[in-house]
Amino acid sequence: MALDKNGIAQRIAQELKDGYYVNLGIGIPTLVANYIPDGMEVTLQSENGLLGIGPFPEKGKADPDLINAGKQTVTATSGASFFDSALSFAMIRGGHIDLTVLGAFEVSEKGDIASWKIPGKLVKGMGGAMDLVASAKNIIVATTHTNRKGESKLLRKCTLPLTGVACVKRIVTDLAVLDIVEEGFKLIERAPGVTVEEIKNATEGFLFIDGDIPEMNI
Amino acid sequence: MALDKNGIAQRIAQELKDGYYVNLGIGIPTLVANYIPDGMEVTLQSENGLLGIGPFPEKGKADPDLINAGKQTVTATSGASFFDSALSFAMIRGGHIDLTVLGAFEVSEKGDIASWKIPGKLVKGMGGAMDLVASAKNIIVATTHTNRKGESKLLRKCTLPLTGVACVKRIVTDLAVLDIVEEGFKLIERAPGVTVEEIKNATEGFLFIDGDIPEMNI
Amino acid sequence: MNKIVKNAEEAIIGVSNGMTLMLGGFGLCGIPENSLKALAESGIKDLVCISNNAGIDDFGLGVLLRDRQLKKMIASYVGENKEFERQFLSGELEVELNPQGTLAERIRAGGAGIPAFFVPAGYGTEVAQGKEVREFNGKMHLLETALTADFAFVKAKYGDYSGNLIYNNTANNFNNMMASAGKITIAEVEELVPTGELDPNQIHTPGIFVQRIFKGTGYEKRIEFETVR
Amino acid sequence: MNKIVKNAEEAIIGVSNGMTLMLGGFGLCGIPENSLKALAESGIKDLVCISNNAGIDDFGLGVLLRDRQLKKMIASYVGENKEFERQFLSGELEVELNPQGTLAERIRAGGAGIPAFFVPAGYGTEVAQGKEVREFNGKMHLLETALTADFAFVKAKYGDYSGNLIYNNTANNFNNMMASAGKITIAEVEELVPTGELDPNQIHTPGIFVQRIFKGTGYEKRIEFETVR
Repeated sequence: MALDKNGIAQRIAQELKDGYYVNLGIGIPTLVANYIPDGMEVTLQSENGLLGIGPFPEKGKADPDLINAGKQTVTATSGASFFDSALSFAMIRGGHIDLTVLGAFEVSEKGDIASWKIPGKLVKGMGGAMDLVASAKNIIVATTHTNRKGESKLLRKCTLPLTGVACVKRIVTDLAVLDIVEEGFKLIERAPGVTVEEIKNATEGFLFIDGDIPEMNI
Repeated sequence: MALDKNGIAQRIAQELKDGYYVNLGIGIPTLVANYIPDGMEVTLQSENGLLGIGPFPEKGKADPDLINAGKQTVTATSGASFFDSALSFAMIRGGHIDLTVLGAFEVSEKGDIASWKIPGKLVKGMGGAMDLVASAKNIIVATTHTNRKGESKLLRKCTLPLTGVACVKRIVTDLAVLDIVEEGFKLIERAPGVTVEEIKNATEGFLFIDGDIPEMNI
Repeated sequence: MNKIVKNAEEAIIGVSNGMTLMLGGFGLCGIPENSLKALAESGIKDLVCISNNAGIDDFGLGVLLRDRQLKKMIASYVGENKEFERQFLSGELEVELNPQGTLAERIRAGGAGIPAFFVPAGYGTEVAQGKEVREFNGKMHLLETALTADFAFVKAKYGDYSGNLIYNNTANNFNNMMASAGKITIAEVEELVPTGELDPNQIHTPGIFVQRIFKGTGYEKRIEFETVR
Repeated sequence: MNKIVKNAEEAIIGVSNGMTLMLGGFGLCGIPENSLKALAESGIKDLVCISNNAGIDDFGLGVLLRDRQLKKMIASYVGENKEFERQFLSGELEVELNPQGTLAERIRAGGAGIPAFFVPAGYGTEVAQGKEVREFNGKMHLLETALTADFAFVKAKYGDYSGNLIYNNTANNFNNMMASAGKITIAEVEELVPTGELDPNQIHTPGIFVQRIFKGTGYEKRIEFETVR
């Protein structure tokens, strides 16, 4: 069965390692924070100037001077630090973030990503997404495999304006885990109960299948 | 009579204005701090990361973590701030320093300055001098008019390796105050008792004399 | 040398039609509320505003937008604002979108006297249009240029009479760099203390960058998305 | 994730012949004394050292110099050191002199992922040799490139278990940028406190930049020119 948003987040959390500094985008990526294994030290960076995002505040305790990049009120962990946007993006651009997780409208088999603009619709701006995808050491896209119309989001070529080129390393969808390799989308894992055939049908780009594909362990 | 070092510093202090941020080089320029008029607020910047240099410490109170760019122990004024070298040179390069005073081996009539290297002698390095002369809004050179051999330091062209080109605005020597103008060294003031003829003889570059030249008021 | 002005009305003296302004803040966090209000009341128009965001419809930069005081916005994210959308789509408002880190760095560069620098962000996207591309270490980069402003407006938690500033939590964001990039920088602070009361090791923005300072009043500090446990 | 190491000997594990190191400090102010001593005792050689200065004959970087551990120095001012002079003049030591602000910015750029940038310093001088020149705003500029290091050694007053650092007075200088530009950054601190004890608004170097940290011992903090009233 296809995963829900939380399932995708849960699977992505398996990519975390002790000591990682991680930037989580808005939407599904934010949910990854809920699945950090106990005892593992993962520090979350917020590009508006916070290293060490804590849980949302208790009711009545929201601090207007303490928000995340999605403009939600948050708290800071013990050991957090605050800084200006130039230093925040120095961390990002300088490759100091171990893992970036973000959403996407489309991903191409070359690892291109489109995530910020749909022609004809309102342009909101790219925010920090272009900086993140251009510089992160490891980029995982968290997305549904198809859009609301049932069309694949994993394409031969992106049709929408790009956020970055040849940058995505891994994609975790409701149906599968896939890596970008020379051949295209390499199928790594299937969601529990989802068949390779179903994944093939939902993938417009070239799906590279090498041997038996295990089910996700979630 | 030719001015001594303190006289040069005293004359340069007349260039200060209330609210100025000033960087003073090593040697004669450092002495300018002793002649800041009472009641005038002048903030001294030290390129190793201090805005607000105070007096030298009292005996026994020197702090090894508090030095100026000449590596001398200093104090910090009330209202001082400490920062890293990148921000310090952001202040300098960004044109936030109102006045830079530094010494020189040679100055040319085009405003070029040589101050850091004498071929055949030990190379110590340029430190912050090249950054300062390339970016300061207003640069005054404090120097003796001639070197120990009696040769002019105000030349048609510099003979030593340059620190910067076309950057010096004004020169205060033991004999005169001169501005760099299109024609060359424009004589602005004479040291008390020094004649135009004496200044002419001590200046190898083109000396531009326009009307009567007043004596310095010191 | 007195940097203290009485209030925002006095602080904005000299701002005139067609000028380029920088405005600190991320979303509504750390915005110079008092200065924004004074600018809105001033009626000054044809402004070019450099700000990461554009406020919301009835608060922050959104008010200047509503009253058609802006000619152009340089920003990275402008959602959350319907009037912005309308003016943008109708062509009344010129908009230049920058990757957020590039925007931050362009402002820092403006303050630091660095006219241009290379970054990887935006390569291969529409942001790259018209920009010089160069490869470094096997990776493509774009040449980006510095930004400065006639006036920069920033907001800090603490300030002293010499213009030294300390920000609070994530309300620092774009304020620190913008303070360095304004020909005239105006700081409004929640607490204005005599020179000497702030620890020199804790200053975020040294006073050299600040030309005018005042104690702001009536801070609303609106929250865009109050999220609780 | 434990970043704490016992001492300088443990901290320098992995440093090997021929590597590029950054060493914080200005003169003898804020230098990583413990790490420098361990490097001197290690006998590791052919090092490329990026440091504003070169220490004095019997202290700081001067000791590594004396023992011929350095192949190349990238610095801005190297006076105060007779052995440096000898090795430089004899050609044993390669030296690249940079304007101090350019050196600081190249290191910051290394940490911030900016491969190259333009500055006015050095135009028309021998520093400009071989560098691209370009005019911006009527002024000539040089293209300068980023610096990074295999290991960066920095010294702070306070540090916590997460690697957050706070410097003291002018002992910050090159340390803050260098912390960001090392593939592995080693911080030695005078006081090492549990995570959570430092104010998050006062951190100079966020822990993300620091891979190893230890409490240094026996700080001499020599003064080069003790000057009193």
